Amino acid sequence: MGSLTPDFRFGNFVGSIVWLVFVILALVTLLILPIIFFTLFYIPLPVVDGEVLTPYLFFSMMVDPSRTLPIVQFFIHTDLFRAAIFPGFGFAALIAAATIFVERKLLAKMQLRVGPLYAGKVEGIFQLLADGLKLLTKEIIVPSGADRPIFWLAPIMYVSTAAAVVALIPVASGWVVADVDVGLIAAFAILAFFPLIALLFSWASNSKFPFIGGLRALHQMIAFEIPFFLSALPVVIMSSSLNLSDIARSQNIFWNIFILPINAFVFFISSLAELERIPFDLPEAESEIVAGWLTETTGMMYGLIQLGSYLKLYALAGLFVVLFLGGWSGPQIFPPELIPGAHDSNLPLLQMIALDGLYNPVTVNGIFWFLIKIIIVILLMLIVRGINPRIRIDILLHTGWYKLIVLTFINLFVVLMLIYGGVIGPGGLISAR
Amino acid sequence: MENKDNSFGQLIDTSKDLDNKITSNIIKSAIQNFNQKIQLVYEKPNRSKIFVNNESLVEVALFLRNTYGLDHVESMSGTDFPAENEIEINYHLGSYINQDLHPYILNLATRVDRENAKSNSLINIFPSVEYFERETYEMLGVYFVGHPRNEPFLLPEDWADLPPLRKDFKLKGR
Amino acid sequence: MLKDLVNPTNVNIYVSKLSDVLIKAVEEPLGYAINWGRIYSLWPVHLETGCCSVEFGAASSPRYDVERFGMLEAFGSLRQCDLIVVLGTVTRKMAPRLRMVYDQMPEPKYVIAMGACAITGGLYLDSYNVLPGADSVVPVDVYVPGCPPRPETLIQGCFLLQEKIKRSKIK
Amino acid sequence: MSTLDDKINEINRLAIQITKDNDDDRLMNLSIGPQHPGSGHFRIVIKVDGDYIVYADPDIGYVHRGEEKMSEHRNFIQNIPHLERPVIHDSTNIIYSYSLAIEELIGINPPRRGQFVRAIAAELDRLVYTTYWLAIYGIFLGHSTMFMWPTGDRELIIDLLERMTGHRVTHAFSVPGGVRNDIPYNFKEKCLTQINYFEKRLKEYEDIFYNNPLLRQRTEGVGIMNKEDAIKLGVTGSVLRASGVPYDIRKVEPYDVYDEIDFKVQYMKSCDTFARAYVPYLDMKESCHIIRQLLDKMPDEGSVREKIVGNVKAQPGETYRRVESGRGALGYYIISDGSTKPYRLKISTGSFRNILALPFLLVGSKLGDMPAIYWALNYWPIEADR
Repeated sequence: MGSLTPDFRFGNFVGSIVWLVFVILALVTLLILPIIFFTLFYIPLPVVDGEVLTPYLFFSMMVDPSRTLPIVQFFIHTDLFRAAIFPGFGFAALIAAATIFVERKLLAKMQLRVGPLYAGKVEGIFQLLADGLKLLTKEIIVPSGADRPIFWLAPIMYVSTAAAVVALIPVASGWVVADVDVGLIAAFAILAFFPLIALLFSWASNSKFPFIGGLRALHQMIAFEIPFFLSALPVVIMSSSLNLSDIARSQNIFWNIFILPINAFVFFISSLAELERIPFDLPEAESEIVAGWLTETTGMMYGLIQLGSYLKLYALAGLFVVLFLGGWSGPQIFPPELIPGAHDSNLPLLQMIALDGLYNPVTVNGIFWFLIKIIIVILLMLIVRGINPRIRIDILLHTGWYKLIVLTFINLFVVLMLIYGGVIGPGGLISAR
Repeated sequence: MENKDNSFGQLIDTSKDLDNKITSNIIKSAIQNFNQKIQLVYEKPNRSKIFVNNESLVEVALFLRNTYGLDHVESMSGTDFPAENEIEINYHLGSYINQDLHPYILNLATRVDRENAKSNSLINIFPSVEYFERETYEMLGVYFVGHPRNEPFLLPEDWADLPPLRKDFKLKGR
Repeated sequence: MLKDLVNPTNVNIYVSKLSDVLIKAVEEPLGYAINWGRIYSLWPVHLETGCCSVEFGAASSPRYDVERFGMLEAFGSLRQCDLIVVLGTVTRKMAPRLRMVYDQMPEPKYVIAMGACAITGGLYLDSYNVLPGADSVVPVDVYVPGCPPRPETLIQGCFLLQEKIKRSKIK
Repeated sequence: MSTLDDKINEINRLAIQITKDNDDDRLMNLSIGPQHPGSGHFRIVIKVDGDYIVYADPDIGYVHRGEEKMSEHRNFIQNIPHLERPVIHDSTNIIYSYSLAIEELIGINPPRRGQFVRAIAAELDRLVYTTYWLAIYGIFLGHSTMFMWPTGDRELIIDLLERMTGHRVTHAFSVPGGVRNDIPYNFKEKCLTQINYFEKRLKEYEDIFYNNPLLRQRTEGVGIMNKEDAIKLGVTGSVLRASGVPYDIRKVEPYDVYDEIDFKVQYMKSCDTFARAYVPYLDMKESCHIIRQLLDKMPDEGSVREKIVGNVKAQPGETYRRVESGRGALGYYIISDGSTKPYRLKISTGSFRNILALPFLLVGSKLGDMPAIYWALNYWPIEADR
């Protein structure tokens, strides 16, 4: 256990932080600043707008809104920002973290409990942070006989694959990391990687229960991938595009769920199966095969895989919204300007507060409606966990192969009839284009 | 063996009449069928105990099952009697098939030698006796001939002491 | 003068002093933060050794709800757990398994001995198959007395363990 | 579907083969337990061929504490606390049959009011046990809400018992000669309120759990043990009644005041896992009904205990008494040599008899059915190990 410190107080914690800040300040003033200034003597400074960019000028530029807002605007339109922060990884990870917390709280409320309460003063909102900190510092055990490279790589692969799916989801018009023309196919193709990673990891960990879990994941994938594709097929026929942004745009008159309710249901069920959530969490079925393919994961490996699976949850919910709930479409409720008249005024501070030039009402509106819809879909996915038991593998396969595929075909034929009848589709009576 | 005076088999409640005639019929017919081999020890309402020679244990059990439908074993235990150098084995037989015998339990007792404890297994007659016999094997060291698995069950796999329910196995501090 | 100060030995000393200062500066806040994370995230192993498991189950029932403190009930694999609650009697058949489970868990790991049987053997002091306490098999951090302990007592034991983790240094 | 005898032979053949280390490479050996979320305090060694279980062998004894040997060294009253430990959440019932046996050996009869109080405590304990069982069944099938709801409602009944006896679970309430103390003031009204509330909740359990189509799919037609097999294997309690044998010791051999109570023996004829999971639920309903009658018919005053001296001597002889516990018949076979301690005490528990059915049900079923079949056997490992 190590030696005991005399006492633990919050004051000590603050004191240690103050000490850290003091050390950093001392280092900066004594070492880093002199080094910077010595180097500045010898390096020629760049010229911006006819002036030499001295450190002083740099800082003065940072507080001038007419200069900073374009920089920010330029920055948020870079690919790096999109991939790392807003419609990409950071945003999705934030939603994933919120989902984990909401799931625990929601389940607790359904079960007449309170759920996490004491980590973080308000309703345990820092529970996830506590779990993360603990998992970061846990020992990582590699089983003997494990295939080490794959064993170490698989969690990282899992997260990055999940992030790749996230990159395809358009959040608002033009706000998507990768706006590819075959977005739907790409999403399905990348989603099919997850069971393979599960199987690889379970094979690499050289243990029996993970192996059974990995095989189950593969079975589940094969049974549910086909209804998954087929349920999205009528959507493609109706919008005559595979681009996810185009699919979302084509629904501005009516949402696809009104014409394809059965397919939406099948898609929902299949995405639950893809996500390995109750009632389809067979690869991780605790009472049967310990923790399934996660049995040998330790510490942050487990944390990464959990993060990846919740990223996947966000991505599939986003796919559902884009395919069936009209993406970001919704009534315009945001005003044209945050503060009316800010654009024409000469006050830089007012422009700064009103985010002039940065604020786009259509985009913000789209993001708002997208978020509302995705939260509803995620909550639906969470509630299923509270009221259902786990099902058995053969029932699951039977459901996938026999029932869901047939259901998708029913709705497909309805859509084809409507299209040949000239009711919907390109050039139909009610059509987006 | 069967002529021995059994001090533990006295009648406790002799005043009551037997409310169920079938039970006394069982005893009577069993004794008629296997004269000299079966000995009635006591007969109480809904309970009775018969003592059987170890050699004829299997045929008596078979007779009881086939004739009266005593089809399962409620309990089975062994008792160590170091003074008489014998181990008594009791099968408590009950019936699910025969409605009239539902409350009735027949204690089928037999005795084996303590040094060379070996008895015939009843597993082919009552499959429900399997775990009870395994338990008796390790707890009292009675080997059951015909039982497929005479091996440790409740005790640790590396148990190397005396069987614990024998009277000469002493607990610490007792 | 300068040459005396700047020789390889002295530079080594300066660098190590500097790193000491840095480590001291970083270690404490990080240590507090990690300890805080550990005390609110104790996941117990599903290993039932005796009859106190009933009260352990009751401790995660809606009335007591140990998830308030970040403890998860019925967790899957022992590889992700930090806590063994020895739920009662440790028999001679269970003792090697208990040790095996303890050895397989990743560091840091803690042990709570719950119930009189896990502390001293309890009622089964003279039994031939019961060990006199779990501490002969695994190192125990907190003892929770009672036969069986009420769920409140178990929660208090968890508080004691949290107190102990708070005061321990990060390796 | 092979017959039971074939199965027995097959399992025994495989058992011998496995002990000889004649392993088949096609099969995978799995050890479920003792550290496994789907096992309690015991281990099942299973062999799977793909998803099908071809061999199962329960390995029990992880909580074997030698109660039978220990009780030979304690007198009849001292034996009560440690004999109730095997099933601490059904502790009145396991002491009930011990009390009956000792009463027969000593030759006393508890007063009438004491018999009623004892029966009330036993029925409340049956509710406590069965709700816990149901909770674990929920978590075994991945239904976490079904774990939380029964454990939450269980606390209310535990509150009643705590008011009555003084401890949450290990009451040591029933003693030879009656019960330890009288019921507290205003107990009757409280109990009736609680039972009324509990019956409402039972309806909700049925809605969320038993009527769930996924649960029906998982349990119906799984692990079929027909009437003949059940009788042959000598199972007891809810497992037997789910196979269509209406055998309840409270009915067939009424002890204390159960012959004055009007109740039905709950049984089902579908013989599958769903029936085994549903019969304890029906039992809970029936128990509520019984408690109402017991409260109604209980004499208002009178003593509850016939006092016996602490070191009472029994008459030499032997007895076998049994009661219907939450898991089935629970019998005590006690031999007394006339001293103050039992010469030999044997506990025949329902769990020990029901676990025999586990290999026969598991062999041929799927790995995913393992938790459903296992816990529907109404098995409590500590009671089997003693």
